[in-house]
Amino acid sequence: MLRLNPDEMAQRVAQDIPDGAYVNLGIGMPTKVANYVSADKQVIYHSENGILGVGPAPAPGEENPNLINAGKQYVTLLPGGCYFDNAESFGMMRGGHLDIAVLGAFQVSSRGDIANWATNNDKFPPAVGGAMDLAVGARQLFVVMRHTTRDNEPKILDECTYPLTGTGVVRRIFTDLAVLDVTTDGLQVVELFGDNTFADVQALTGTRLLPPV
Amino acid sequence: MLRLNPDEMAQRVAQDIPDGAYVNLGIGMPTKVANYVSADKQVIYHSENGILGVGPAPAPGEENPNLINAGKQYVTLLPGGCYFDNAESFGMMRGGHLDIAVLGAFQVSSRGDIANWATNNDKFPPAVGGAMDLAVGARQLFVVMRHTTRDNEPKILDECTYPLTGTGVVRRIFTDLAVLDVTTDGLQVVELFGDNTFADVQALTGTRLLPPV
Amino acid sequence: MIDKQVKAAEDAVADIPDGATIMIGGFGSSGIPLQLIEALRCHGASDLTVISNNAGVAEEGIASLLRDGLVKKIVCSFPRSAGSIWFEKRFEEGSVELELVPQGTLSERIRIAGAGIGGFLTPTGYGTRLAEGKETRIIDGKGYVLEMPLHADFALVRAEYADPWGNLTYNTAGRNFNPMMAAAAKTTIAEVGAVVDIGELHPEHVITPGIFVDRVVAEEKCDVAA
Amino acid sequence: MIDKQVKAAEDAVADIPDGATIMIGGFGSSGIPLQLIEALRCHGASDLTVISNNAGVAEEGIASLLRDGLVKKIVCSFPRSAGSIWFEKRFEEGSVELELVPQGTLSERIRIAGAGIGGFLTPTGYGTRLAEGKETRIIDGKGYVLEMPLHADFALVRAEYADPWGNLTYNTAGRNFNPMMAAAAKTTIAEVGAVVDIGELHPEHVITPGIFVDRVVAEEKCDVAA
Repeated sequence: MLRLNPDEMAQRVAQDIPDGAYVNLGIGMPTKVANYVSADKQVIYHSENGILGVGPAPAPGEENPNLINAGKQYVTLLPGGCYFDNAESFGMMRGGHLDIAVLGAFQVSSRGDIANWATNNDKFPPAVGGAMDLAVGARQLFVVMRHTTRDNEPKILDECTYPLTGTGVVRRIFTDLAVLDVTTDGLQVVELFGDNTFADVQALTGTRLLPPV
Repeated sequence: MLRLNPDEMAQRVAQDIPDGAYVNLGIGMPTKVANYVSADKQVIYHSENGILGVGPAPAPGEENPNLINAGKQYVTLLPGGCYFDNAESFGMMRGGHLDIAVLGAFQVSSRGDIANWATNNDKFPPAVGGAMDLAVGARQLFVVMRHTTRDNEPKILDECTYPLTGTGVVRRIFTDLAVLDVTTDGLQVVELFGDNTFADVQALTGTRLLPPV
Repeated sequence: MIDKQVKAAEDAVADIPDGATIMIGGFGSSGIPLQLIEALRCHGASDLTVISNNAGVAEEGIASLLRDGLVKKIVCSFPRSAGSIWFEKRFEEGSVELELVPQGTLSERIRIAGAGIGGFLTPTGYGTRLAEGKETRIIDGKGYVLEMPLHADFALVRAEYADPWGNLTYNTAGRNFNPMMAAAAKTTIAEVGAVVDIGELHPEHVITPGIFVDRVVAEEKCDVAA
Repeated sequence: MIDKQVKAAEDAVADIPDGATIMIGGFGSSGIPLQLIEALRCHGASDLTVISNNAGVAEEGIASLLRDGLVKKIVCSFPRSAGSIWFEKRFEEGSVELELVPQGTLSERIRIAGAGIGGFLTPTGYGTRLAEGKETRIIDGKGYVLEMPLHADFALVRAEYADPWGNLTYNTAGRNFNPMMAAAAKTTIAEVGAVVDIGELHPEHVITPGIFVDRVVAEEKCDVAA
């Protein structure tokens, strides 16, 4: 089976980011997506702490400790970008002004529920950040994650077993095996990577999938 | 009886504006108060449309049609003043950040209800503006108005007969006859102008007053 | 490249249909998109619901829409000013419906629409006629009224400067309702004094981020014969 | 003349009592009033409730308050970051209570406290564990959670420039929670890079109007031996 590596997954997500889109990239693998959006597209990146028009990392020595992204990495601002407070930043999300948010996830359900902020391990102190606001707010929510856990347990399930981040919000799932859309009929496979077969992918999934049309 | 004229009433209100206060002056007679605040006090005036630090009228020919106060008069901005949007302006009011608001009124009740936005004449189209927000928001609400109508009907009553602007919000009433405080025991006369007697003022009032202590 | 500029006001408003709900920025004479309103009037969309702080005076702005019979309903805090003759006439004859909203409730209802909030509790208006029929509750002894968001199909706003991404700055108190309205409408059209190049607006000084703005029209500096 | 400047951070925080609720601005390393926090730590007020987006990392900022055992409860969206050792230790041993709030709900709860709003309906968190025990309702088929204001006794904020009236501007993304917190506390103390004369901040560029700020402390530019 072909399993994309994280960079290849980010590259696949980047294909679905349209020119002119306002996009929020979650912490971790989603942040890599920006590296693969083709140069002929102009995409405006939002950072939840209060930035539109996030640019690349600064040159060494040029860092401003105030100018960081949601993942606490130093960033720059593109010409045309601007700053605002956190309440306005989350108003942008909740108000449906972002075209796309890309999040990682522990689990996604067949109805588009997402679990990405807590496991069932209560010893680990919880943290939620902006995940729940992004989940409900963006016009389209993309999830990018491995299709299974490292132990090959499915992460795409009838019902999430981890605490939910949002219910019925995921639009498209990009895994290392395939691309799936959440539809009213269920999870629709829209693309299989390499020679991966529908049966291969179904076998690693915890809910019934609809084959590519 | 001594009846103050509107400028004298404004002058009396101005005595009760402390140094350093943030103050909103309503449209009409309250606006005159600024003319009588003594020059040794620094008072910061708020205008509901989105100004802090309202200054005097501009010199002829210097008017900016965008720079107006709530009464739609041309104004200027003092050094140290700033602009903000209407939602933030009303957040300042409702959030209790203004020390004093001064409003005119048709009627005030013994419990501090105020009626100043509509009469019972339904043919006259209504308008409310910021009156209700100012009524609930300022830390202290001062009312400045004639003690009676032009027909000598009382405007200070057991209950307002006109539609209410806010309930239990007035702190002090400045009329052309006297100054009255709203207390939990009722309306307390705190000052009688000139030779006006308590009996004179009580006779022109539609609710029982408490005599000066 | 992202460029939200539209050459003519008439093109910017051409897709506004009959029956649309339209927010119009401004307070008194300040911060009103007069050229967009005039283009809308010429375009002739009717049965409009207009959300604005005032209802226009003399023959200008919203007053001209009322005069031409294009307005079905107005949501407003202060419709009656010296010279608001067309509002008064249409109101008296019963041809325009009025929803009167306290000013701070109006701006916050618009703000929450843009921010994806489903309602808010305000002390303003509690115990008054303007709270009649609305849900209320007492919290810590203080009365509150539940107020709901005001959304719109289009917002017509007025700003001082824009860049091609639609970032906006304002002129003094001309800011008023414009930033909230820009965020609360499906399509926001900004009339501006001038358009500057990308990067010319300082990122700390932008008041309305371009994400809220769909079309930018530079003001016509001189009168053009119709 | 109105002049809100206080010379030393230690004087600015001297009246913060045990048991106070304190908002502290900042996001990650950005826009944190580090010198005010250090003054608060030395002042030694305990049993504090801290409202902040993060819980500090290493030995700095809020982490130092947690280390010294001054914090009873923290209201926070993202307490756990790389290096948040003191939060993790105090949480595991059960000596600090955590109220976890989604970030946008946190900033809006702070905002409405400053704006005199009694509550708001947000779709964020609906159907999740963080809405358990909260009032919910469905509007037009969408679920909402009723969230209440977060007030504070004191706010410690960080800005770039102030004038003597307390008007503030910020440095890039250092703005974050600071403007909402400035408005939501009974007493707001601003640590700033520098204080400029009245009139030097452009009135269109002021982000936090001085009405929200009670005390201004200019940053100590060089380290002073204790």
